[in-house]
Amino acid sequence: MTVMTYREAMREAIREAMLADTRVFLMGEDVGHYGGSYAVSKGLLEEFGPGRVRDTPLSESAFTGIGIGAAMGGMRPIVELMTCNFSLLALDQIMNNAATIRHMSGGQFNVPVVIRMATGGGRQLAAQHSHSLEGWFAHIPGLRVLTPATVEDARWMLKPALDDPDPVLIFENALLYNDSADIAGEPTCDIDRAVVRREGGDVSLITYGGSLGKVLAAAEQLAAVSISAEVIDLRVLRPLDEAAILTSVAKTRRAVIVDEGWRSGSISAEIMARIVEGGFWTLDAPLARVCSAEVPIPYAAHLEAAALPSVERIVSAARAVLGR
Amino acid sequence: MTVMTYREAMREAIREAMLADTRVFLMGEDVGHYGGSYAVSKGLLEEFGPGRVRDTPLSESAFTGIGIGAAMGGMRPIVELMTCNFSLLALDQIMNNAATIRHMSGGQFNVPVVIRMATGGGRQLAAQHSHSLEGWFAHIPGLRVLTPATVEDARWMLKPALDDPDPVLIFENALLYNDSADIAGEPTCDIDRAVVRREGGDVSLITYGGSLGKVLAAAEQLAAVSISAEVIDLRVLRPLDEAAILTSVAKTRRAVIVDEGWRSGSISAEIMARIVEGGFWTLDAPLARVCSAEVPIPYAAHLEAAALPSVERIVSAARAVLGR
Amino acid sequence: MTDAAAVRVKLDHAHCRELLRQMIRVRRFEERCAELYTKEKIRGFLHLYIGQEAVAVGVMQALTPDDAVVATYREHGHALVRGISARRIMAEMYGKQEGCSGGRGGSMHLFDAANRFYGGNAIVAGGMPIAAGLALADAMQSRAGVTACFFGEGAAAEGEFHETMNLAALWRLPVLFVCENNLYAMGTALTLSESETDLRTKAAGYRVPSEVVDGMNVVDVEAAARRAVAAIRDGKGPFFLECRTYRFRAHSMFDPQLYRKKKEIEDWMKRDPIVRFRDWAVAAGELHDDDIAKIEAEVAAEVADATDFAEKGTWEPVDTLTRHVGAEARA
Amino acid sequence: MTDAAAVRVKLDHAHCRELLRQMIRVRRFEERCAELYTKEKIRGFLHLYIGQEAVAVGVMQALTPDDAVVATYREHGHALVRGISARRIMAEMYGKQEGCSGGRGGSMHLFDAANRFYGGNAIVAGGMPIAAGLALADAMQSRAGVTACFFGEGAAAEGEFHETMNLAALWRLPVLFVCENNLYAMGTALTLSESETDLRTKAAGYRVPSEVVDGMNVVDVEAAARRAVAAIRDGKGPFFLECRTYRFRAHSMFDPQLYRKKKEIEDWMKRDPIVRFRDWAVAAGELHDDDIAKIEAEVAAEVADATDFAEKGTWEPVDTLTRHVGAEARA
Ligand SMILES: Cc1ncc(C[n+]2csc(CCOP(=O)(O)OP(=O)(O)O)c2C)c(N)n1
Ligand SMILES: Cc1ncc(C[n+]2csc(CCOP(=O)(O)OP(=O)(O)O)c2C)c(N)n1
Ligand SMILES: [Mg+2]
Ligand SMILES: [Mg+2]
Repeated sequence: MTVMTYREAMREAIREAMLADTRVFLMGEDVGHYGGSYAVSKGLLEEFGPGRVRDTPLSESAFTGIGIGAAMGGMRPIVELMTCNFSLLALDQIMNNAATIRHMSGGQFNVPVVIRMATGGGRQLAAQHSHSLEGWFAHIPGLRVLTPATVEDARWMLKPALDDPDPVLIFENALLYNDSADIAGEPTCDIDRAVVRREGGDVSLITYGGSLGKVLAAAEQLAAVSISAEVIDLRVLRPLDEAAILTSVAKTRRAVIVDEGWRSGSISAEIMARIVEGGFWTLDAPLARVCSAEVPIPYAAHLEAAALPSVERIVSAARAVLGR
Repeated sequence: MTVMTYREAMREAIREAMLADTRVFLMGEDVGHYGGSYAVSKGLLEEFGPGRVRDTPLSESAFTGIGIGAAMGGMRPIVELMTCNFSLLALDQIMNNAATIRHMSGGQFNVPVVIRMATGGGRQLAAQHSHSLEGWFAHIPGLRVLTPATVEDARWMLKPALDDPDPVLIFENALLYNDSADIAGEPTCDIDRAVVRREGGDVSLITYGGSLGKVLAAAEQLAAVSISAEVIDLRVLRPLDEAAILTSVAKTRRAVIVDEGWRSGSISAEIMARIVEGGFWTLDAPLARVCSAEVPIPYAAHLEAAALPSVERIVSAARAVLGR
Repeated sequence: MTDAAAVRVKLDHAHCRELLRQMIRVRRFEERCAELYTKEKIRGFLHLYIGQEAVAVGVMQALTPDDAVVATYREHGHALVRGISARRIMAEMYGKQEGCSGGRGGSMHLFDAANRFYGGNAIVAGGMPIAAGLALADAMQSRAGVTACFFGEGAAAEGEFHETMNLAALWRLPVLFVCENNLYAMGTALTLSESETDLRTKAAGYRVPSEVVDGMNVVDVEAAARRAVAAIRDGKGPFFLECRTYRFRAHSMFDPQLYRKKKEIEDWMKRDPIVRFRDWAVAAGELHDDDIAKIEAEVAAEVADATDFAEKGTWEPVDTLTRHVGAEARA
Repeated sequence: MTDAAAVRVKLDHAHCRELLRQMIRVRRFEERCAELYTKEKIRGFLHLYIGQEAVAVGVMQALTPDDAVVATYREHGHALVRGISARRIMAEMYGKQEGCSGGRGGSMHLFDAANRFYGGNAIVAGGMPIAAGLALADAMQSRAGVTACFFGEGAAAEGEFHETMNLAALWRLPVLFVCENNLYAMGTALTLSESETDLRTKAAGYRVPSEVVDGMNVVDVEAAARRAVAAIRDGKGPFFLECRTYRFRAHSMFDPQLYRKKKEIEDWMKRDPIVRFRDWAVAAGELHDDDIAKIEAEVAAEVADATDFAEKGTWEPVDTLTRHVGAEARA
């Protein structure tokens, strides 16, 4: 049995990668002396030294671009953007360079960079510090977007991400860092595939990342009223595992999609679109989604809670879809 | 009869606003001495002087933020971001300030700024200069997103945008600037509503901006094979005019959505989601969409053409939806 | 308190009392905030200003009500001294409707239209262009205002800092850039974030005049701010004022402070701006022990009242969630 | 050609011939590009380098094949001189498969792995962090390379310029920052975009050593670049080289040039780097008229051959559209 927290799992994954491959290094604001703003990298500076655990100035665009350049130069950088709220400052580098260079160069150069960042709301950090942008980033061709929702995925997702010859973004929901679990399972993670976290026959609940826990709790409550929900954890928001989605919906004929992004233009919309395109005739009811309300996330606890997806809203959306 | 180009229509709209209200000013890269990178602002520096037509350094984040601050300070700035490709550098200001300040301040401050930018591909400008990000920006609560598709809208949309007490983004598809038309109609434009550009009963073709012309051409071809297509020009991508969409689909029972954004996470996905949520039972067939291929836009003419929506692809999507 | 320019600061009894009172207000208010945080009355991020009070208090002396202020997430001090009541600030941190941002902003987003206090910005350097924009609006509307923009030395590494300095200088905007150099950006020491740690060199790269001042000395700060604001009002364009200071507490409530030595903190605490100024004023005969006791009592009452006010405040009904996203009704 | 440091540039016949030949290659190649643009063989944006040839030619002399180059959308000259064949560049502008970016990049995105030519970046200042990253990769892998990063003076206003300069200096990265100051960013004169037009002051703000050189004088540029690269190879960290130059043509093919006077252009054309160097070399006896005729003939043949090659190139099949978005098969 190997019990660890999500935070420790990420740390172990980074350590392991750095021990295995001298091309891997970590770079970002406060990853070193501070110990990581979420304490993920605590101890790594001491273990690997300042050459491989690099504290950066507050310069999101430049250090993300330096990660891209270093990747082109043969390194395997892990860039930590602290939170997705600050990733906006690095978007030009991510969209115009990381995502395009392979194509623009006719396949001559690739950008094997991994960019990690915390995401999500729920901690009363208000409008500038509560974004959930993973679904939004998934719009960009040339990127892979990962959302580890479990301690196991936190532990095993980094290696295949670093092995990917193309840029990979990893969004870690900050509320998960204290989760702990036994990660004694397979030491691998398929970063092409979604995974069924709970089997069921009446409705597919499709989600990822920080919402998985809420969805599993909702599935439990639904079971209490004899509704058998299947829970799909997408794990990869780009490229979407459409086959897994359609397979589940073909079975349950109904789906609710749950994500913490703002509703309009959410990844939930994209999943609905895929289901309509590929599984329309298998549907017995309209699809539904539970997303964040279309507001900048407010500070006050009760307002914030009302803005974010909740177990209650998921349960009632599922019941509405089933008409019971 | 008043015939003018889309470019002239935008220029006239800016002139009119500056003449009517001394709080209005124009600011951006090359809006002054160069005459505007698309010649929209040609002559305005001479007419209004450098105090009100401000050439900025290459500093997208700062001058966008200055526009936001100036708006909070009582001005009515028109910020020109040249093209949406460079707007990524200003995204922090747009999402974290323009879109949130009213909310974060509990309604005390508002940000009446208008941010204009060119958008779209089709001119062989390759991967860093061909983005279509209007649908992507429409994800952000607190913003209004406009996409004038006709010369008339180019002429009349700016005034209500400037009257809006909240931030408005205007995306001008660069291929439209040379279009010309008689704008003798009503000198008003409703920036809450979509508009039916062609009535029809068999299928709704829903689009906006640079794709409208292609969709109208497709509707013409469809008419030739006795398919009556209704063409909806969304005009406003945020907030979406859901009622107009659902009304049309309720009538035609079929829809194809066309937009130039990359398919995954496109505004087309959102429109599909809205139709599924609000009009599922009215549908006789799966919805379809025609978007850009999921590639950084390539330079070579034939590859670029293959990447973007085309009349041909729209026609065949519509025919597929109708099964004929 | 020997700065030659201090002649322009009238250090009479009333003014000394006011400077000390304001610094003590900020200190005691924040000490209460820290307590309330551990009691979970205040949540989210809480960044204490303790140790840096002389900066906000000194600079605000140079401003008039027509001026504007932009600050960061570490802005309780600026908000209090600028004139937002302790009640409304405390209620904001509770997330109550009576808060200065209606409970939507919290500690990092204090706003107040009446005081021209434009936030509370939690993106490092994100408020700087806004400050320049406010200054531009003042200038274009021929208003005399100066916009004071507070930020930490960490912001100097951000591109936005440079873009804004350049534009403000180019357009001669009336902005007072106040850099509170407390030597750390979270856990990153200035030496790890700037290849040139003399920040005035950056101002020089834009022809922005600058001055460095002891940020632990409220009188020096006031004097420097008055000089700077006078130059700005004279039409000389923006000014860069670097205040050398130190935060006595952790970066936020989550920071184990692995990155700095206890000794360093202790050494800086010996320069506590409140203690220093109090002792000086007492020695100079401008203040007496009972003045100080009275200030402490007044402030204690104010903080208690603010806490009480916040406790009794109302929660906004949940059905107002989507208010203040856009205008209620468009013109 | 009197720069004292020019002693380090061996101005023998062979070298003079090479400098002149390279400048003429760039000039004639681009003149053909302009023609082909009007014939619609080349599309998209086309930014000519004509007038600035001495910069690319001078700087490249200081680089070895192990070094790396990052440039902007105005990079035909850099690509040619660095060693990408005229054939592959021309084919790229035609959008053909044989192009150095397979026809996907076009004029603004020339790339070549063999020559460590990392583009062709069309976002102003967007290539700067990439250059620093390449330099970091070299440093971390104990490779001796220097990365030369070319950009226009307009980039100096972008935040990324500053963030990158600071990081490169902080980490002592082997980057040669080559600022091609041609006085205009599109139609915006330097005086309208920088409050301090002496760009070295910005480098000073990061302790980056710098030098200004006459960018119309290929020998001066070469000498300065050699000094700078030597310092960088010595482990002294990045260097900022400002080359004062001028573009003789419009910004791109769409620019009516309303923003500058004919007279100004004419004055600068009197300093044409090719004419000046040619005349000097002839006067100095290093080159003879027939050398020049021979160079012109060689270059004309090369350009004709490149055009022919591009004309005969293949269009990539449309069904390969989605190639090169991600790796064909992941490891
Ligand atoms: C753009 C951005 N990046 C990162 C952060 C996270 N963060 C918050 S405060 C801070 C340190 C800022 O230091 P400084 O500017 O010196 O101000 P101080 O906290 O010392 O007052 C960091 C890194 C942020 N808020 N914004
Ligand atoms: C971030 C960004 N903003 C705007 C543009 C549009 N643009 C292309 S080139 C240019 C001028 C750049 O001037 P400079 O850096 O001096 O280079 P030069 O063209 O003179 O070689 C501008 C504004 C761009 N490509 N990227
Ligand atoms: Mg600091
Ligand atoms: Mg230039």
